[in-house]
Amino acid sequence: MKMKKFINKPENIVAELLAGFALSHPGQIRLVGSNLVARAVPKAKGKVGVVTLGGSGHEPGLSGFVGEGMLDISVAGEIFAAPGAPRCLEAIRLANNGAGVLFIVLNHAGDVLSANLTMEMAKREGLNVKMTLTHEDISGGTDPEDRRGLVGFLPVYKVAGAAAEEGQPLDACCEIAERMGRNMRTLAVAVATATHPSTGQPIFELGDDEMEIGMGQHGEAGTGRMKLKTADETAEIMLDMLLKDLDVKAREELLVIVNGAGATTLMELFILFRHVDQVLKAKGIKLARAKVGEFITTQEQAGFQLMIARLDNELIRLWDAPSNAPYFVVR
Amino acid sequence: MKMKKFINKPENIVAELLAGFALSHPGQIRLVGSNLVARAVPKAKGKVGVVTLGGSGHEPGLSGFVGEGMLDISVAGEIFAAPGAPRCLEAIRLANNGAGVLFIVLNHAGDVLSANLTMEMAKREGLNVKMTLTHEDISGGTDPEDRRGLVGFLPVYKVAGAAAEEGQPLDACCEIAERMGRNMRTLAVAVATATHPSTGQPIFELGDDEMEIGMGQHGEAGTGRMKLKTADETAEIMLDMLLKDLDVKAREELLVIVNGAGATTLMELFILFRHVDQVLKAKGIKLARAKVGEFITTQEQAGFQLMIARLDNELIRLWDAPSNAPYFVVR
Amino acid sequence: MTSGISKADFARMIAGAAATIRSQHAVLSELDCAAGDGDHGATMLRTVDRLEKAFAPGGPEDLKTCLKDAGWSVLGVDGGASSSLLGVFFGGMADAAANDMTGMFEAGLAALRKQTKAQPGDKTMMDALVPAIQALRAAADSGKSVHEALFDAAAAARAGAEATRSLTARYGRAKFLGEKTLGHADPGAVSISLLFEGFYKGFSNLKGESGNA
Amino acid sequence: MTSGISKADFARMIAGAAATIRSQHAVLSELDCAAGDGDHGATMLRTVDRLEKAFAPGGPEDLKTCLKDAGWSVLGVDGGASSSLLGVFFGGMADAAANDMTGMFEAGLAALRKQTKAQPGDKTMMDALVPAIQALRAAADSGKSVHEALFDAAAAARAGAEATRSLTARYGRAKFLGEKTLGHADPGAVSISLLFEGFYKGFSNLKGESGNA
Ligand SMILES: Nc1ncnc2c1ncn2[C@@H]1O[C@H](COP(=O)(O)OP(=O)(O)O)[C@@H](O)[C@H]1O
Ligand SMILES: Nc1ncnc2c1ncn2[C@@H]1O[C@H](COP(=O)(O)OP(=O)(O)O)[C@@H](O)[C@H]1O
Ligand SMILES: [Mg+2]
Ligand SMILES: [Mg+2]
Ligand SMILES: [Mg+2]
Ligand SMILES: [Mg+2]
Repeated sequence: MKMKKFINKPENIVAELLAGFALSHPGQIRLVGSNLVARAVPKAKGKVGVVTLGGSGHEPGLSGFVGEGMLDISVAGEIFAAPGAPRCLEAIRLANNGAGVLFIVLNHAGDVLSANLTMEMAKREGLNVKMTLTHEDISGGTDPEDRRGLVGFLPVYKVAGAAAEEGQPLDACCEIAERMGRNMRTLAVAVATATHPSTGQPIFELGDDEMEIGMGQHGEAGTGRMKLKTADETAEIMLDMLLKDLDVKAREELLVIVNGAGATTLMELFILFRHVDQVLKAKGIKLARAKVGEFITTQEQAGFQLMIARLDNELIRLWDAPSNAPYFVVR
Repeated sequence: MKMKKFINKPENIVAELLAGFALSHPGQIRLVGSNLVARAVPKAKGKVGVVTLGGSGHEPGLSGFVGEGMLDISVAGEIFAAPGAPRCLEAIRLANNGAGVLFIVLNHAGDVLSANLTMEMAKREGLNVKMTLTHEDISGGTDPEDRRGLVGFLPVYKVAGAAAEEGQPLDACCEIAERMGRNMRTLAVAVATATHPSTGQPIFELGDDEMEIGMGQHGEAGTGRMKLKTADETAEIMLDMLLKDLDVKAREELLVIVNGAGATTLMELFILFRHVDQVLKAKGIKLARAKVGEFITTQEQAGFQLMIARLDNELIRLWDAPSNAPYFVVR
Repeated sequence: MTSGISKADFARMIAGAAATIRSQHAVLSELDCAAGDGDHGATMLRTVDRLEKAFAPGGPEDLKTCLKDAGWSVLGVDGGASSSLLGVFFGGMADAAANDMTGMFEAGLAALRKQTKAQPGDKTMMDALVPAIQALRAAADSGKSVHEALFDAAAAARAGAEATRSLTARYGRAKFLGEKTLGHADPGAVSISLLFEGFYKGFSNLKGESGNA
Repeated sequence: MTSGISKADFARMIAGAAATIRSQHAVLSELDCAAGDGDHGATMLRTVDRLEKAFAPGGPEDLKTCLKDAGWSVLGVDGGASSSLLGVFFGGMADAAANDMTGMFEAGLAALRKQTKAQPGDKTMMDALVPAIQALRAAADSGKSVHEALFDAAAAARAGAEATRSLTARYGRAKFLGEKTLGHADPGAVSISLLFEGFYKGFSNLKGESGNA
């Protein structure tokens, strides 16, 4: 299939998309320094700054979640590629309001390399920064190092961002982010590939009647290639794996996120969510909160990510706190 | 290409998606009567009710915009098919809080037939209902009857819904909806077809290097089939047609909406918006407000709708008013 | 002779119509793929289900009441243009005297015309429906039996539907496809011809069994 | 003899490396499609652009300063894993004495090792880089000229990159493709072999011109 995307020169994609994003949300975000996505109105002095980094091509992730109540600055790299340490360091300097900075990193090889370098440089400058890694993709195996960071970044941004907004100190914000991270699990499934917007090439191959459970954010292979299943069968297979891995007990309270990969419709996500809810009810597990939509995409890939997270009262309060991020407004 | 969608029995798609939608937004919406999407907390007595109807398969349109500040009830039909008059009448009865009901109808053959029948029945019952038709798709020609209702429903829901929330009477709400409607224009472009979720068939055919300007919400043909163009070229062609049709003068204030059809990425929509902004600046036209995202989709169709609307101060105030609809939260 | 029919007669006609639609629904969807959104077959299946229910034993004895209910029930199919139009049509049939089948069909058409400006030639269900009902009137005026009248109507409907191949759509969703609709029959018109074919077969089969035409 | 090199020498090596990368970037992207996300060629193009800029005339005279700047600039390529790693590598070269080329490359490798646990055999750029630098050390110890040393290094790097075909990835994005990476050379390792081929060509060409090896 020939790629059909509305772009101009491939090498300008990221600069142009960031410009358009900023122009379409003047009240909420703006570009500062070296194309860093920052809040239109910087956070009050004395509050912890929250910074993240990640490749582009996953819109609205990650920069769509910069805003009051969530991130202070997002450092966007090239398509599917982590930004380098220099711009991350610049972001951390800018986000520091005197209370230190929480640096939230999704576990992907390139991002972690940049983040580690950034941390070394920041420490050398005497900046007060703490880094927290999200790795909740259970398809990677049991070693946390092998678990990628998928849509779980969203609750981590949300609760850590809300804690920072409340004025909680860096240690507390970091503890909250890590607690959220420890208590969440994600599994992705793909049924159709995306094309890489710069190269025009499909990023993976799948048979006409196949789906793959465990597919990563950039088409990195998963473990479970199988025949296409119905919505209910798919939801059930994935939910069971997630509940088992997180060891969820009856009466515990869960946040559930169903994240569309790009071409999979909200119609399908609702149908899937409906069955997730049925299965949880059957097991006596409480659905405390839910979110269904596109939070991190992989171009026009078809598939979705299912995330579950165990919530305690503080995490629920922080999840419910107001937010003014362009793609995550909470009143 | 074989259809790959996460569904169960095709005949259950609509019931299941509505169930999932309601379950995932318990605080905001609920299903009442014959699967009508209504607010979780009904509007206060004495305020005008706002109701709409439309086929399913376009999520989050139309039911995603039920909520405080926007719609009271949305009547969802089968996939791409208008709901019949009986459920529309039921919705109008339920939405009537003693101040009458504004019935917002998108100009599509099936929807208008149902709406006209509904109005006759409502009148016979002595219900106080006013119907307003949105038809802003300039590809249909100059006769308003031939202009379909595309994403322009969004500002109409928003300003009429806000007026109703303010407690403005039915006549005023209707006048505001019609003023918004008169001052907006939309043009759609498609580059790749969607498959019909019930039949699994592609809804139209397009060459590998073709795009079609004027494509309707369900693949109804447009007028301008041409070779695929860059983002900037496409935005410029469409914007020029829209500005001409609405006869926009320098220094006037516009609302611009870029609506993704399904498979077209937010990345592309931002790139397109960026050039729309550049062209407007060059012409000395003011960008008053903007919205970029997926508000009404056609399954995994690739393409987008570009909408412009002339705003006056009252319309800007109402556009900015708070909303708690699941897919249109405004603080 | 003016031809009155009973609820039982009409129930048989509906059963016949349901049978023809069920045997052809795939064709209807294919036609709607070419000139619409592909759902017409599914919509017609739900439509005939509801028509049958409205005439199922145990329902009201009175034909007019059954037709009113049937019309309302078909409106509730939520299947877009065709189910609204057919709901209006069957519901409208109740506006005429029950002892005059032709009058009832004419009343249905009159009700339909209040909802659409489409005329024969516009490539809609009207291209089959109008000639079918004209055939009923002609048959009645020339004193033909219901059996013969329904035979003529089915033939006229089929001819009308066939003729839509050479037309371009001016109403409904298909309007926007313009020239592209040339060469394909209009799905709604084909549905009407299937309904009338079913009316004829349904009515006559049993009459046949009972020996007299 | 230990072989010192001047900024001018290194600038020629960089120019040579830029030339080989530019002629092969499509291959690099293809390899990255098979075992990653297809962007490695583009990333390497931006990387060599920045390396050349850092050594362009008018810049600092001191080789160490140029290397520090080059490393920082390559980190800023924002091209994912490889640009971070190569930025660390070139920046790290500045940690050794400028009059010892081998020592400088060893210092770059040492800096790189602080950022990745990958060893030869893990199917990464290390499979080309480690043998290349071992070859430099061996050449230096056996008193070979810079020209000869770079020739040996380029040969060792190519052999190391070639050998990655039969390995399965254990680091980076490709890790998740596991067995699927068998049969394809690792894009990063191939980049390293292209860089060293370019270092050799760039250094030697001019030496050649100036007549002595
Ligand atoms: N305005 C109209 N007048 C008469 N018939 C119409 C009109 N609009 C549509 N139709 C009929 O409806 C048919 C399409 O029905 P269907 O596909 O079920 O509804 P939809 O077009 O809403 O999907 C057309 O083939 C045509 O015969
Ligand atoms: N942890 C690592 N250690 C050493 N080399 C690595 C590591 N991760 C990735 N690489 C190298 O980087 C190459 C991929 O580079 P590139 O495609 O530019 O970055 P990305 O994988 O982020 O898209 C791999 O072929 C491999 O040689
Ligand atoms: Mg990359
Ligand atoms: Mg339809
Ligand atoms: Mg149809
Ligand atoms: Mg890569």
